[in-house]
Amino acid sequence: GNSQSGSGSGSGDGKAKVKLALNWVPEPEFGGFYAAREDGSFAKHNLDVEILPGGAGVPVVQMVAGGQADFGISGADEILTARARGANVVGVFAIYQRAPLAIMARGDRIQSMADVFASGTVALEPGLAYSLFLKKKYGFDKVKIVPYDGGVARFLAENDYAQQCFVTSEPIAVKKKGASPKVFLVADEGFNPYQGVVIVSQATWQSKAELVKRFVLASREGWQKYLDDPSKANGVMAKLNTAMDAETFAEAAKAQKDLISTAETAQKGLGAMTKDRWETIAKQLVELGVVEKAPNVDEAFAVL
Amino acid sequence: MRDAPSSLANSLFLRTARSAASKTLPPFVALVVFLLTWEIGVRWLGVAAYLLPPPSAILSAAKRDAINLLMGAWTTAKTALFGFALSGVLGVLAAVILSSARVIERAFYPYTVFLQTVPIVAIAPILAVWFGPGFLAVSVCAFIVSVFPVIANTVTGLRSVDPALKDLFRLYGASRWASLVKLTLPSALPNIVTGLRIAGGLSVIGTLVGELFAGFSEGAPGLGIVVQTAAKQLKTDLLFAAVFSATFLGLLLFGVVNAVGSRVLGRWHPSEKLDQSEIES
Amino acid sequence: MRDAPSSLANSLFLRTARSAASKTLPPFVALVVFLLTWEIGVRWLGVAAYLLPPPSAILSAAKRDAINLLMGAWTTAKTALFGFALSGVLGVLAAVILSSARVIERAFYPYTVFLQTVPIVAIAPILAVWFGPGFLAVSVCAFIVSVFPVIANTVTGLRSVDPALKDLFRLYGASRWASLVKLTLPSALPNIVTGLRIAGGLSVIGTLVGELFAGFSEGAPGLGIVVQTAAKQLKTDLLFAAVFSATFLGLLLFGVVNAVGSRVLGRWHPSEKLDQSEIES
Amino acid sequence: MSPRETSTEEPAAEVVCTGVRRVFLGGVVAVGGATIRIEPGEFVAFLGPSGCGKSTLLRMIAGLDRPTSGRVEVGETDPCNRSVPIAFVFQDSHLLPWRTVLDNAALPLELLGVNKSERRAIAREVLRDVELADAADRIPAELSGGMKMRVSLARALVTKPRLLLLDEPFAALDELTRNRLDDRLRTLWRERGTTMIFVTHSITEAAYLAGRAIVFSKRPARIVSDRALDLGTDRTADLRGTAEFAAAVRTLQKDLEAADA
Amino acid sequence: MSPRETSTEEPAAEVVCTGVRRVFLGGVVAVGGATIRIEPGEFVAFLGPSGCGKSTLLRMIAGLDRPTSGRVEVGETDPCNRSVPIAFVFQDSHLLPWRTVLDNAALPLELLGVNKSERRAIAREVLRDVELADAADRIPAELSGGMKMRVSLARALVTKPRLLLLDEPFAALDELTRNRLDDRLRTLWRERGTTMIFVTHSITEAAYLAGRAIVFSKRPARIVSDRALDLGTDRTADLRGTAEFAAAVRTLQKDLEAADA
Ligand SMILES: Nc1ncnc2c1ncn2[C@@H]1O[C@H](COP(=O)(O)OP(=O)(O)OP(=O)(O)O)[C@@H](O)[C@H]1O
Ligand SMILES: Nc1ncnc2c1ncn2[C@@H]1O[C@H](COP(=O)(O)OP(=O)(O)OP(=O)(O)O)[C@@H](O)[C@H]1O
Ligand SMILES: [Mg+2]
Ligand SMILES: [Mg+2]
Repeated sequence: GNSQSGSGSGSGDGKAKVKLALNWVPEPEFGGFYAAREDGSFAKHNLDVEILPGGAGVPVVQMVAGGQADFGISGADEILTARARGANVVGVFAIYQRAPLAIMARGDRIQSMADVFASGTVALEPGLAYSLFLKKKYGFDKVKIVPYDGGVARFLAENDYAQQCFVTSEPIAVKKKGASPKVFLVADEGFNPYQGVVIVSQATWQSKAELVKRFVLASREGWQKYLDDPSKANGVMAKLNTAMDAETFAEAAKAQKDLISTAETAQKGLGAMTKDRWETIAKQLVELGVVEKAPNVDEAFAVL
Repeated sequence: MRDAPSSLANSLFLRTARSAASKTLPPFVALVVFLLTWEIGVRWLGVAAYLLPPPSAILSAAKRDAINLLMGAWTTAKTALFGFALSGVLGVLAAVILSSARVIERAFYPYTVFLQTVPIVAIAPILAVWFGPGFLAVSVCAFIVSVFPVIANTVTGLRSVDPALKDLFRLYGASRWASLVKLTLPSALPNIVTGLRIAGGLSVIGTLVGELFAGFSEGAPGLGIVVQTAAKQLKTDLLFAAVFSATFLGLLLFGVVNAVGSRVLGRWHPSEKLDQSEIES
Repeated sequence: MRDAPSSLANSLFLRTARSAASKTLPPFVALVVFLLTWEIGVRWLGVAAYLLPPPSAILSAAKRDAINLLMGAWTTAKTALFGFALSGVLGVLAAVILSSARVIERAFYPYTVFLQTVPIVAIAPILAVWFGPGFLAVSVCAFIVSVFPVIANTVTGLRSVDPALKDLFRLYGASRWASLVKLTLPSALPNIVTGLRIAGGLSVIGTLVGELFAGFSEGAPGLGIVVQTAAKQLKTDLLFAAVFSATFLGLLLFGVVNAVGSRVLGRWHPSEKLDQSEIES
Repeated sequence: MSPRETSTEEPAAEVVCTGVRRVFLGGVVAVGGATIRIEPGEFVAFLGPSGCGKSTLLRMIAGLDRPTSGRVEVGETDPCNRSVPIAFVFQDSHLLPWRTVLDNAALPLELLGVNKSERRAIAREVLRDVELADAADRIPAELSGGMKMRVSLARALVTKPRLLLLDEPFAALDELTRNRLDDRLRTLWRERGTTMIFVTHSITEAAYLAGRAIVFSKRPARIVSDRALDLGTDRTADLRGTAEFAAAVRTLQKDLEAADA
Repeated sequence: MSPRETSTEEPAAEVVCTGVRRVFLGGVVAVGGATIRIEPGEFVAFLGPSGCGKSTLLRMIAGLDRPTSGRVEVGETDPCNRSVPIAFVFQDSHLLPWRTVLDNAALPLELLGVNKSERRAIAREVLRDVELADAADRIPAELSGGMKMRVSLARALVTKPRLLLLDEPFAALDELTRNRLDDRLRTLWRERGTTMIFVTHSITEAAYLAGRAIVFSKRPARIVSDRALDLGTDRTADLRGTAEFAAAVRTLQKDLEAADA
């Protein structure tokens, strides 16, 4: 029984009630969806979207594949991995054209990503594809690798300490404490999976393509609005996420703008994806040993 | 002469007040001393506030974010309480079944350890898919984290029944049910209470962790989410305010278990007996 | 006639064998039945392998990654064992101090709940900075997670001492130390053993969690890192293989506590008494 | 003694021990082959040195322990089946510490399913008989040693068993109370005709109460003597002054001295 | 009885109770104003109905409980200070369940810091005196009721206290063993001159052992009679047959009947 979440079922006023599962709490990285909800884009497309924010560990892919949510947010690498394991989800809209994944470090010594792995301690979440990529590229033999603990306290407390980050999040937090981190995007190193990808289950995609299409259109409008003026959606999200202040919201929204809106999206619209990029990722995942053989990327994403 | 009753009432009042004071004063004094030491220690040693903020900073963060903390605490409390109740009921039940025959105990008791060692990350997807994300799934996390101490303590209690009393019940042909209700469970009560004392704290931490893995909430994010977001934003003061809110929930459960425990155990069990000195004075 | 001694030896051997079988057979049979049910159930209900893989898949993942699992288990075992030992020693010590005076108990016992409700994420940075990441910091996590049950159970045990025996020791002018060593601690042993039984599993999960916050992920990563990696890469079969390795560690500790417990409690405590039927046969 | 009023009188039970031996783990032989036949309605006293095995034998008769070899039958069935109702006053009082005296005494009735008010009324009456009416609402921890034993006695008397086993029930009582309870017990036996086995260390008590006295040897318990005590059915305080009584006491004394040797 | 050999003999203690009352929570008056003076080296028997407050009084004399009003002094100090060594045979045996009989008996010596081999040797000897030499290695759960009480007695006898309190120590023993232990106790008292207070329900035992008998009334305990028993210092089994003994027993009997009324 996988579709009991009422995907697309009509609500009182004829709108389809759907659930969008986030993989983190309300932050600018989801700003477009809140904008779509607040400014009526979802309503315009006859959607009644319930946004479900979650903790860092929520199993979004499994929930979408299992039908507990109609839409979810994930990354291209995770989507391909999930498909390789039999969790058939499809990416339909990519917020980040360039991955906001980065390494931040402190100290004069460090001028490049290579310097990060020359000595000291680096905090990386175990199992992440990009950490495998960095390992392959730079080798981890000169540094101590510790698990990313979800915070930034140690970054400030310890010298010669680098850690993974989202360019829109941790660097801003430590800057507020007076530190000046050096931030290196993983995308610049050659690993650049789409991030903030809206996913649906294969079943939903096949049976309710129309609904999915409406969702994508609404999201695109919402994101455009958010890029134009994030303040209103930020205000809404700030109420839901009290750990972050208004200033941080604004800075984060600014910091991510270039990663979302690129020359390509100017052409094809926000959220666009290309088969080339997906194939590159698939190849890289095989090289990194995350998956045994490259999944068929044609089924993994859909351009609307 | 006419003052006698009122002076009696007075002394009774004084006594009650003194007894209440003797119960609430020590933890209060301890708390104050502890917080002062912390405040001074942190300032003196120059511990960075983003590692360990002084209590004053935590307090002002708590004031600043009072509403969110309260709402978060409410979300977490509901969930933890339900998980705790599940642990209490199912834990005692499981222990009773385990103790019903040596073979069953031998066969299954060891595997209950699994409940204690399984990381939530491993089962969160199953829970989220089976129970739907949110309240129920998180409660089940709290249950899984907190049930083993109830089982282990109840099993010890059920096993420790005075063999002579067992003989007595056997002699009078008591049914299994009667023996359980009238002998074994009452004998095991002190142990069950201890199990619940432990389960109280564990159900709170189980909820905090569960919220990160199986909790979705639009309205009021639980304390677990507050802790995680505060860590990410380096709001260590808020983080500790949330941690202490969680501890406060744990303390509430602890207090409730203690109160119910000493009511039920009453005067008969030595673990609840007052000191000689307290009787005398 | 000449056969008598050998037949005696034989029957003794049979007896020992039968008793050993009666101890190991039930859990073994339970395990086999459980795994079979799981395997069949998962296939029948069509549960997705990325949610809950069948035991056969877990087994083959375990074989595939045997070396990683073994090394991870070794890292985790060392750390958990040290944390467990800390819990055992410091927990009993804390309980003894708490029970030494009613005022101390009232003042501090409630706050030990903090140890149980504090999320590792809150204190991991402090631990990592103070102790340096790795063995010691993770052990301290395991300790923090597992110490409260030891304290709570020991306190119950220390409180439950037969008042008549306390009188006896008072009468003969026993020192506090002598009363503690010769009366209170032995009386509390069944409770302490139960506390350690719970602490065993908790120290394992505490290590798994601690490794994610204050451990190393290269070199010989512990099972916590393996679990996290597997979860991130949706290698659910490997994830469960690691979880079961952790459970196995928990079971080992549980078994050791049980064995030591029944040795120490020996024949005197009813919780360790054999069934009538077992004596007879 | 005013025990529970039931409509149908159950007949007293017969007790047959055949070559009963009990060897404890570690090789302690507590009972070394006892063969006894106790007719329905007999009142038998067991006498013997401390630690000789009397309690162990009683436990086997009650079906709380099994002989290592030999057989015990009560009312022609294995006592472990609990098909014959038995009451037992243990050597120690064994009360439920969390229950009041009243509810401790009422326990056997509760286990038989008698409703609360009825069982309490009966228990209250029996407590009056053992002179504990004013302690009904206390808990065991607030009782003296002798009071606890009397609660335990009351508990055994609330039901109408077919066999009543008493293991030194009056050892902790003063002589006057003890004599009164002796008389009550004797009256009860005459009214009900229950089979009774009574362990005591008091030779005079044994002679006063029982119709038959069995003296056991030092461990392992073997029967040294088994005598009928023909002192009549009506026994009153005066009996203690008679020559027959003194003679009976003297004989038992001799037997005990033989047992102790 | 061969208790611990010490070089310096400690003098026996005097016991003075002045208007001692003990009211338990809930208003139960257990002891209702007792004034007693016991000289050093006296052997006093306490008699009284079950539940009258004897054990409570003994506990106060041992310093294990405090009078609600009035004062208790042992050797001119408050017994709660433990400045005067006292030994106590409780009404129940109260053994440490995890220790062997030998180590239970040796406990008081252990608490005094006597080394292992010495204290075990002494305990073994005392166990022989209470006829338990062969049970030295068992644990309490494997003993009969009477055996447990004898272990408890042995435990009280391993030290040389200045005051020895015995709360019905022989109630669970057969008459022969009881008589033998009576004699031993009497011998011990004569050798050591320890002050002894002995609670018993057996009037003959009280008369046989004690130099003075105090009879208490029903609860709350009040002194009904306080008599010296002038039956000589050398008391042997023959004494039991004499007319003086019978007279003493009869007097005490009367006192008890008065107490019970
Ligand atoms: N569980 C046991 N294990 C080993 N030996 C035991 C056990 N129970 C009793 N015994 C031994 O069996 C013997 C008989 O014990 P029992 O209690 O029947 O004696 P008793 O005649 O009732 O003595 P008393 O008059 O002192 O109550 C004793 O020597 C005792 O030590
Ligand atoms: N903790 C207590 N709380 C309330 N009442 C108590 C408590 N302990 C004893 N009593 C009461 O005090 C009275 C005297 O008890 P005590 O044990 O001193 O009697 P005793 O003379 O030793 O009787 P016995 O001969 O039966 O041993 C009894 O009525 C008893 O119920
Ligand atoms: Mg006996
Ligand atoms: Mg008494």
